[in-house]
Amino acid sequence: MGSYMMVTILDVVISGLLLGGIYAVTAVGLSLQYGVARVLNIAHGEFIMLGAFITYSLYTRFGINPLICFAICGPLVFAVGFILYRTLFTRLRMSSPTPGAFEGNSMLACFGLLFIIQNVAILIWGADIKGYTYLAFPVDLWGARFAANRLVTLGFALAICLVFYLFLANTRLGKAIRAAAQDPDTAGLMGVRINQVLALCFGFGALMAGLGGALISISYKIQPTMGLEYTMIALIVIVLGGLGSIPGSFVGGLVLGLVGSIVTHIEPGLSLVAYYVIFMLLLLIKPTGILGK
Amino acid sequence: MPILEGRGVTRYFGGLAAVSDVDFQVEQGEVLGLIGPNGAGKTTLFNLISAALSPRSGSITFRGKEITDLKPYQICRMGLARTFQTVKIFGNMSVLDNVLLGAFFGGEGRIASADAAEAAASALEFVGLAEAAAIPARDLTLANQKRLEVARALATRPELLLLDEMMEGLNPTEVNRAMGLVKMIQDKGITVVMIEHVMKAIMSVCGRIMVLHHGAKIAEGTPQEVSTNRTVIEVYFGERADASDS
Amino acid sequence: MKKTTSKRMFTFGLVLLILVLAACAPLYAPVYTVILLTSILMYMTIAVSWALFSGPTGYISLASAAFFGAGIYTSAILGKALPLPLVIVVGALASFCLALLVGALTLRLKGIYFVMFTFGLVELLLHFILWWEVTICGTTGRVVPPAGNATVFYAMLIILVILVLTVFIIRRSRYGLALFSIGENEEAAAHAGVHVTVLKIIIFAVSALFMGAAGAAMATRWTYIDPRIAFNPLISFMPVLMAIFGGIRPLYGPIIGAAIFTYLEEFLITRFPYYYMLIFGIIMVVAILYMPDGLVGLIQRLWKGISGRKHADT
Amino acid sequence: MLQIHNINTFYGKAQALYDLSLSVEASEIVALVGSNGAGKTTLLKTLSGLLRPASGRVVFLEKRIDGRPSYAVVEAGISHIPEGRRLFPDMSVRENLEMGAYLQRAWKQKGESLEEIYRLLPVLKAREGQLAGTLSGGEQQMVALGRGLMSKPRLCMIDEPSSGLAPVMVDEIFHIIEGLRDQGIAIFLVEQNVRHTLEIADRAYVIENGRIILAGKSEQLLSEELIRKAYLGL
Amino acid sequence: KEAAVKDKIRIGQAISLSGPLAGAVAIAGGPIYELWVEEVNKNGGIYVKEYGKKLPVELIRYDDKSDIGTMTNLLEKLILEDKVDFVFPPWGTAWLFAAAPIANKYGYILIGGPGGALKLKELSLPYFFQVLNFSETQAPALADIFKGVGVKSVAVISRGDLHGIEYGNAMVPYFKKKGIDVKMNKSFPPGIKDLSPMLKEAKSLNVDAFVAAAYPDGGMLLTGQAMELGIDFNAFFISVLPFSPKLYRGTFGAQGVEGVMGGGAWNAKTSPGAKELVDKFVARFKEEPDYWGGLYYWSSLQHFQQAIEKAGTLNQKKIRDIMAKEKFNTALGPFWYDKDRYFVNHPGEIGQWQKGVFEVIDPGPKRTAPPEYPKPPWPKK
Ligand SMILES: Nc1ncnc2c1ncn2[C@@H]1O[C@H](COP(=O)(O)OP(=O)(O)OP(=O)(O)O)[C@@H](O)[C@H]1O
Ligand SMILES: Nc1ncnc2c1ncn2[C@@H]1O[C@H](COP(=O)(O)OP(=O)(O)OP(=O)(O)O)[C@@H](O)[C@H]1O
Ligand SMILES: [Mg+2]
Ligand SMILES: [Mg+2]
Repeated sequence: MGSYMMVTILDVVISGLLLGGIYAVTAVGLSLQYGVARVLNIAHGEFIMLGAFITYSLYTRFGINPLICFAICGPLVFAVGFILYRTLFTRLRMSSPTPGAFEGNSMLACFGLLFIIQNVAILIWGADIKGYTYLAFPVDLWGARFAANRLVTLGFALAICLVFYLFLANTRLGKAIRAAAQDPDTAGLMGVRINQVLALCFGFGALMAGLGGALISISYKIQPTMGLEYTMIALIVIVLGGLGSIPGSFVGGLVLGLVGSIVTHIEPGLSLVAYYVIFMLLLLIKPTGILGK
Repeated sequence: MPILEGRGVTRYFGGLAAVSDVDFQVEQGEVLGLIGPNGAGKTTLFNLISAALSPRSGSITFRGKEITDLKPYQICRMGLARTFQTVKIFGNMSVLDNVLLGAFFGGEGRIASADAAEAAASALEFVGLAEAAAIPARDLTLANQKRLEVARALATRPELLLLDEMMEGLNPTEVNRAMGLVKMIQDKGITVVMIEHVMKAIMSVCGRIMVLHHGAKIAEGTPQEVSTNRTVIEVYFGERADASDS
Repeated sequence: MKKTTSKRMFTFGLVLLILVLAACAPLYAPVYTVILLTSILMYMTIAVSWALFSGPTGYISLASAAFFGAGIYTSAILGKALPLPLVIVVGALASFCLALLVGALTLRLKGIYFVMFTFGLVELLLHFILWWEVTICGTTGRVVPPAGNATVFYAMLIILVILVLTVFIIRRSRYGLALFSIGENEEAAAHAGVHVTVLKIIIFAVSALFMGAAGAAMATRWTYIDPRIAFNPLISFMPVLMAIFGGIRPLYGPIIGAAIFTYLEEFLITRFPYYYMLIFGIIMVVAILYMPDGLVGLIQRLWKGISGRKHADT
Repeated sequence: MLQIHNINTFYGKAQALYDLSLSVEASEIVALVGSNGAGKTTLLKTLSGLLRPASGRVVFLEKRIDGRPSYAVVEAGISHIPEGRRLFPDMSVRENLEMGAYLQRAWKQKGESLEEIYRLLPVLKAREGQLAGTLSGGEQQMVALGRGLMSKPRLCMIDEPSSGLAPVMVDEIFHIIEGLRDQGIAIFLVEQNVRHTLEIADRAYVIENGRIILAGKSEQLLSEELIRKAYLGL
Repeated sequence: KEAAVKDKIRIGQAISLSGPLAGAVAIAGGPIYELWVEEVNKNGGIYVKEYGKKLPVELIRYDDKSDIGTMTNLLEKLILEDKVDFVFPPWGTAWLFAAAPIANKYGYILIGGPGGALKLKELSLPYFFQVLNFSETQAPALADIFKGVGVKSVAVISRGDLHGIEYGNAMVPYFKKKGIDVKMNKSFPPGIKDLSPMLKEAKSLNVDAFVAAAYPDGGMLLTGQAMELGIDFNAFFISVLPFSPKLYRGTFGAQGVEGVMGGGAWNAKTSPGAKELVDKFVARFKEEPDYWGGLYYWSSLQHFQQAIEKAGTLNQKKIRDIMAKEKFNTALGPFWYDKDRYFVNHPGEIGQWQKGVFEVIDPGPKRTAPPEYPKPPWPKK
C-alpha cells in the first residue's frame, strides 16, 4: 500500500514536471521579449507554432529526427525575430512618444503579426490538426510509467533553460540585456548598443519559442491556430514566476504543471480552474510573482 | 501643543535600522530643519510621517490626533503635505493640472471648481511657474519640477509642509530666492519641516534643526547650537564647516 | 473665447446630427446595415467603457469579456422572465457588482500583473461555470429568447449614448483629473489627497456596468449561449486594440477605432475570406508604423496642418 | 581634445542651444555654470548622443561625434554622468558599477576598477548588494559617479555631482574630481556649487538661455561682478 | 423580368476558416460542400422549371473566425445583403443553435451539417433539418456491440461541454441496461493538456473498455498518451475523431489505430453511392473523406437538389414542404426526414479501424465487418 502511494505520488509529480517543462520553455522566451525588449509579444505563440510546423514538415517530409530539427528551426526563427525587431520594432520604439505608448503600439503590431503569420501558415499547411509519432513508447521509472518522448522533452527543456540562464547571468551581453530593460537611454550611456541588444533579445525570445514549438510537436498535436493558447500559458507562467526572471519563468512553469497534474489526478474537471485559482491566489499573496522582486 | 509629534518612531529595512527610536516635536508656525549624512534616514522619516511607509513601532500625532495608521490621502486631507526627493510629478499632465489636482483633492470637504482653479493659479504664481502653466510637466527642468511639487503641495492648503531637498540643483543665487519662498510660506502660517544639504539655507531659514545619523537623533537645537556641536561637525559638516555660505 | 464657443457649438451640432441620423437608421437603412451598426455600437460601447478606466489610469484590463459575459448570462437566465430593458439593467448591475469585487481584490496589482490577473479572471469564470454546469447541473448552454434587430439596435444606441455622456461628465470633473494622475504616478496622487483605491474601484465598476449592459442586450442576437461563447477572450482583446488604434486619450478615439476596425474587418472578411487575416494584419502593422499615436494623433496632425495653428497639445 | 562648433539643439520646435561653441583640453577641469534652465544638461545630452544637434560639429580627438549614438560616443572615450542619477533600479549597486565597465576594454579590468571605486567611496562597498532603487538620494549620487568612472574615460562629463550630498561628501567629491584630473582625465563639470567649482576648475564658461555669455580662467570669473551677483548670491 | 436574368443559384455559407474550429472544419464536413457544388456544376447545374433551364451553383463562403457573433452577422448579411438563394450551415453545435433561428426567421431552409444536439429539437423550427446521428442512436448501438463481444466493465470520460454531457448521459444507462459495469465516469475540461491520469486510473480499475466522449483535440491527445504509455484496453472508443482517415490514421498509422472504435460510420462498402463518393473525394482532395458525416451531408444535398427540381422553383416554402415529406434516392440509398425533420436512415452508428478500413460494426444489416475484440495492443516502436 505504502509503495503504491509512493508510485502514485511519483507519477503525479513527474507528470507535472513533464508538462511544466514545456510550459517553462515557452515562457522563458516571452519573459525576455517582454521583460527586456518591452514587447508584449502576443504573437509569441505563432513563433511556437512556426517551430512546431517546421519540425513537423522536416520530420514527415524528409525524415529528419525532430531533435536534430532544433538546429535548423531555432536559428531560422531567431532570424525572423531579429529581423522583425531591427526593422519593425526599432522604428516603433523611435517613433513612440513614451515607453508606455511603445508598449501599446508594439502590442498592436504583434496582433498584426499574429494575423499575418497564422494566415500564412494556414495557406502553407492548411488549417487542420497535424501530428506525428516519435519515441512513442513507455519507459518505466521506479514502478511508474512515462512516455519516452516526454522524458526527452523535459530533459531538453531543462537543458535549454539552464544554458540560457547561465548566459544571461554571467555574460557581459546578459548584463547589458538586463540594464537595457530598465533604462535604455542610460544603458546607451554605458556603451550598450541598444537597438542591437534589444533585437538580440527579441531574437532569442523567438529562438526559445521555436525550440519550444519543436518540443511541443513531439508530444502534442499541432495546428496553425494553436498559437494564442500557448501565448496565454506563457504569459501566465512569466507572471507567476516573476517578470523578467528567467529562473522565475522556469519555476512558474513547473509549478503550473504540478498543480495541473495534482488536480487532474483528483478531479480532472477542475484542472483548468485550478490553474487560474492558483495563479490568481499567488498574485494576490505575492503581487510580483514567485521569484519577482 | 506641538502640531506634529513623534514618539519612538522606528523603521527597519531588513537588518538596517533606517530610523530608530526617534522622538521629535514640531511647533506650530516654525521652520524645522532636518539634516544628517547621506543615508541617515531623513527621507525615510518623511515617508513614515506621510504614511508612504508604515513604522515598525512608535507613534506619530498630528494636531493631537494619532495618524500612524492612516492612509496617505487621509493625511494629506488633514493638512499635512509633502514633496519628494526624487520628483514624482504627473509628467504628461500640464503643469497647471498637476497643481489643480492638489487643489481639488487635498483639502477637507469639496471645493468649487472656480476656487480650485484660483488656488492652483495662485500656488503656481507663488512658486514662480505661472508662465509654464500650459506645458507638460515633464518638459520642466529638474529644479522647476521640484518647484512644481511645492506648488502642488501648497495647493492642498496644508498646515504643515514637508520639503525634501527642494533646493537641490540650485545655484547660490537661486537658493537665496528659494529661501525667500520658504519664508513666505512660513508667513502664510504654514509650518515647515525641510530636509536640505545646503547649509546656507538651513542656517538662515530654520529656527531649529534636528540632526539624524544612522537613523538616530544625535543633536537638536538652534542653528548656532547645532553648527558648533562636535559630533555634528565630524559626521556632517566636515572640516569646511566654516564655509557655510557656499 | 468666441472662437472656442462657436467651435463647441459646431461639435455639439455635429454630434447631434450623427445621433439623429443613427437613431433613424432602422427607418431608412437596409436591415443588414442596422445589424452591422449594432455590432459597431457594441464594440464602441466596450471600447469606450474600457478606455474610461484603462485609458487614463494605464491599468490595462483584459476583463472586459468577464463583464460582457456576466451580462450575457443574466440575459440567458432572466431573458424569459423579464422584459428586455429590465434584463439589461440587471445585467449591468451584475457586472457592476462583479467588478466591485474584482476591483477590490486586484487593483493593488500593477502593470502586467494586473493585465494577467484580469485575463485569468475571464478564463477562471469560463472554466468554473463550465465545470459547474457540467457536473452540478448536468447540462450546459442556454437558449436566449431572441429580440428583433431594431430592438437590439436601439438598446445598444441608448447604452452608448448614456455611456458617452457618463464618460464626458467624469472626464470633465475633478475625478477625470484624478484618474489621469493615477496613471502618471499613483503614489504622488495619494499624497496629493486622492483616495486612489476607492476611485479606481468605482470607475472600474462603472466601466463594467456598461459592458454588462451591452452583453445583456447582445445576447438576444445569439439565441444559444454557453460559457465558451459568453466569455470569449476576443471580447477582451478587440476593444483594447480598437482603442489603441483609434487613440486612447480623447473620448472619440475608441469610438473611431471601433467603427473602423469593425467595418474594415467585415469588409475584408466578405471580400477575401481566405486572405483577410493577412491583409488585416498588414494593415495593422503599417497603420501603427505610420500612426504611432493612433488614428486620433493622425487626425490631430492633419488638422493642425490644415488649420496651421500651433497648439501645445499633449 | 573636445571641440564644439556652433551647436544648435531643439526640443521639438523649441530651441534650447544657440550656436554654441566651446572646447576642453586634456587634463583640465572645465566648468560650465548657468542658472536653472540655461541649457547645461541639454548640452551634455547633445554631446553624449541622447539628443541630436540640428546643426554644428563636435570633434573629439580628431573624430566627429555629433549625431552619433550614445554607444559610439562612449566608445570614443567620453563618459557622461547624467543629471538625476539614472541608476538601474532593479540591479544591485555592484551590478550598476559593473555596467559602467561595459565597454570591452573596461570590462577586462572591471575587478580593479571596482576596487578603486570602493576605495574612493567606501560607503558603496557597504551597500554592494542592495538594489540601487532603494538607496537614499545621496547614496545613489555616489553610485552614479562611481559608475561613470568605471569606463576608464578620457573625458568625463559630470552633471551636478554634488547635488543631494551632505557637506562632508561634497568636499570628498570635489577632491575625487581633482584626483581624476591629476590622473590625466579631462573633466567637463556642470555644477551649482559655483564657488567650490571655480576654485578647482581651470577654466569656465557661463551659459544663459542656451548661449555662452562669458568664458575665461576661473580665478578671473570668481572676481567678475556678474558672476558674484548671479551665481554666488553675493 | 427577374426570371430572365437569373443565371445561377447562389448559396451562402458562414463557416470557420480560421480560429480554433478551423482545424475541425477542414477534416470533417467542410470539403463535402465544395465537392457537391463542383459536382452539380459539372452536370450543368440544377434544373429549375420556373426558369426553364439548368442553373449552375455558386458557393459564397465567409469566415466567421470561429466566433458566433461574427457568424450570425455574416449569415444575416448573406440573407439580407447578398440575397443568396440558399444557405448552408455553419460548423459546430452551438453555431447551429445560433444559425437555425435566424435562417428560420427569414424563411430560409437550413440543413444541419456537422454538429447538432437533441436540445435543438426543443426549438422546433420548421425550416431546420437535422442530418447527423447522435448519442441517442449511437449509444444503444455501442452498448449492443459491447454486450455482443463480452465487455464486462467500462470507463467513461467525457469532454466538459454539450457534446460530452449528451454522450456521457446517454451511454451510461444503456451500458447499465446491458449489465455492463460502469466503473469510472468523469469529465475533463476542453483544452486540458494531460489525460494520462484518467488512462492510468481506468487501467488500475481493470476495465475492458475505455470510452471517451471527446473532440479531435482531446481524442488525439488521448490516443497519443495511451500509445506512449502502452496502456491497452480490450476496446477503445472515441466519439468524434477516429472517423477521420486523414487525421487519425494519418497520424498514428493504420497499424497504430487498428481496433479503435469511433462514432460514425460508413465506408465505401456501405452502398454503391458511397463508393462513388469516396472515389470522387479522393480524386479531388487526394485523401479519403470523413467517415462520419461525409456521406450524410452529401446525401442530404442530393436530397435537397431533388426537392428543388421537384418543386420547380427556388421558393423556400415549397421546397421545404417537399423536403419534409418526400423520400428521394441518394448515395446512401433512400433519404427522408421524420416528423421533427430529423434524418433517420443512418448508414451506421459505430465504426472500427480494421486493417486500414473504418468498418461499420453495428449489429444488423448496416454492418460491413464484425467487431474485432479484443483490440490488439498498441504497436511497440
Ligand atoms: N526600501 C529600502 N530597502 C533597503 N534599504 C533602504 C530602503 N529604503 C532606504 N533604505 C536605506 O535606508 C537608509 C536611509 O535612507 P534615506 O533615504 O532615509 O536617507 P536620507 O537620510 O534621506 O539620505 P539622503 O540625504 O542621501 O537622501 C539608507 O541607507 C538607504 O540605503
Ligand atoms: N524634454 C524637454 N522638452 C522641452 N523642453 C525641454 C525639455 N527638457 C528641457 N527643456 C527646456 O530646455 C531648457 C534647458 O534645459 P536644461 O535641462 O538643459 O537646463 P539646465 O541648464 O540643465 O538646468 P538645471 O540647472 O535646472 O539642471 C529649459 O528651458 C527647459 O525648459
Ligand atoms: Mg533623502
Ligand atoms: Mg541640468
